[in-house]
Amino acid sequence: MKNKKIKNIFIEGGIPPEKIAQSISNHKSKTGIGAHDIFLGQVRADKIGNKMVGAIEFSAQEEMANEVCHEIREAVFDKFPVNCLHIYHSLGKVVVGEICFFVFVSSGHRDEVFESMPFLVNEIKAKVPIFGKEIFEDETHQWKINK
Amino acid sequence: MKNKKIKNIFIEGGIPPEKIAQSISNHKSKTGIGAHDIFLGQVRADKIGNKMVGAIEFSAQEEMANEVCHEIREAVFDKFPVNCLHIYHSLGKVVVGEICFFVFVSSGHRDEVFESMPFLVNEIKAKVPIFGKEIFEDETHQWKINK
Amino acid sequence: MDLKLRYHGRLIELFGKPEEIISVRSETADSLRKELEAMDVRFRESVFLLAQHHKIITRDDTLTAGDVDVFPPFSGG
Amino acid sequence: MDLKLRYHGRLIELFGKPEEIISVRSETADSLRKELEAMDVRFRESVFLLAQHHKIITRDDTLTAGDVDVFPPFSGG
Repeated sequence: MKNKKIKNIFIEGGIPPEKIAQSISNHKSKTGIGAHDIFLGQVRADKIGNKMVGAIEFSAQEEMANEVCHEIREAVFDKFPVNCLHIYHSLGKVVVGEICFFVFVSSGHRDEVFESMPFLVNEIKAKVPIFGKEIFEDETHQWKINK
Repeated sequence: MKNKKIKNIFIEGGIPPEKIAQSISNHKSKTGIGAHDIFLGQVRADKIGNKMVGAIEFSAQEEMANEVCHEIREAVFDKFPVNCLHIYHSLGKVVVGEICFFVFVSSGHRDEVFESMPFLVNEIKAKVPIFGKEIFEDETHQWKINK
Repeated sequence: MDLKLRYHGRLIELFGKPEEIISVRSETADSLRKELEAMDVRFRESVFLLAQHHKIITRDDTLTAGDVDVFPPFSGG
Repeated sequence: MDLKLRYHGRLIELFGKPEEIISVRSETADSLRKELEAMDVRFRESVFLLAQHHKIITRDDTLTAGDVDVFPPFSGG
């Protein structure tokens, strides 16, 4: 449902799987929901030249990021019949194998979550001012570029 | 990766969110993964006439269901460049608000999980011999029909 | 040949038992379907699928003596 | 008017500081972009976005004195 309050999407460090479990549990009482879709971004050990990514350090224009996510959320509620929608993103250092991005969409039936999820994830990647710095195992770095 | 061993997809009763968290944790060491997509089916309190669904009781031809899921899994690995793929389904009684179906797809990038997940879920719904009995709050029932 | 029909889901309720042994003349899936429909109105009035050895059988698929799963439409997920 | 440029991500590294106050003649987003590019080769050689009051500004969008966020391409997710 629509909500005027602007939520904070940021979590310091990697997103613990227990938080995802807790978030699923929180929907138990929402008995109109029949389908959930959860998208997770995990830090990948990309090999660039002969160096391996060991972590990504995220920074953001936090206030603007939260406002833009609020607008994206409203747009999804207008466009798709979804019941519930949550967005979380890491700030600071997240090591390889940890979760840095968590998007959760719930609806009565599966078609709505399958349609809204890619739209939502692509909007966030394109419009939210978050910046990733890929830190190699030798402590050098390069700035992440989204495909 | 492909696996000749036929896995058991069935879990007695509702699927606990902690199992989902554990399943996410198990992928921490798979450092080629950048994107996970998790689909969950939750038992909905549908109103039929003036009766409300309180639970679904699932039964299955278990051996055949496990074999068909194995074939669907192989087909997805052939069709999409996914790294990992897990399917779980409840057997027995699952009350409203609980999770009865858990599908987990992982890949290097998001496009592959967004493409493979709807295919995978639709294949399972269409081809796996599982039967749901919707139990109303007054203990009468009707047999679930998939849309 | 002798077949053990194994009912599932609402068909267990409809036939009042989980399985029964019947003797049939049919040698293919399609002729078994017709033989069952001729035998009992409940088959004619139901949507059902047949399977042997964990595979759905249709049309000219050859029957073998033994277990036949009789499924109502699937409703997992 | 006076603007406080607030750099983000790789631009902090490129300019060696998180922010700086500059005085500009521009009154729109597009003219500010041109003014910055004329001022410093690092702007000409970088892809950057401008924002004020938490909104991306482009073309004829009016500038107001105060903070301007200068973003490299976003790379969240």
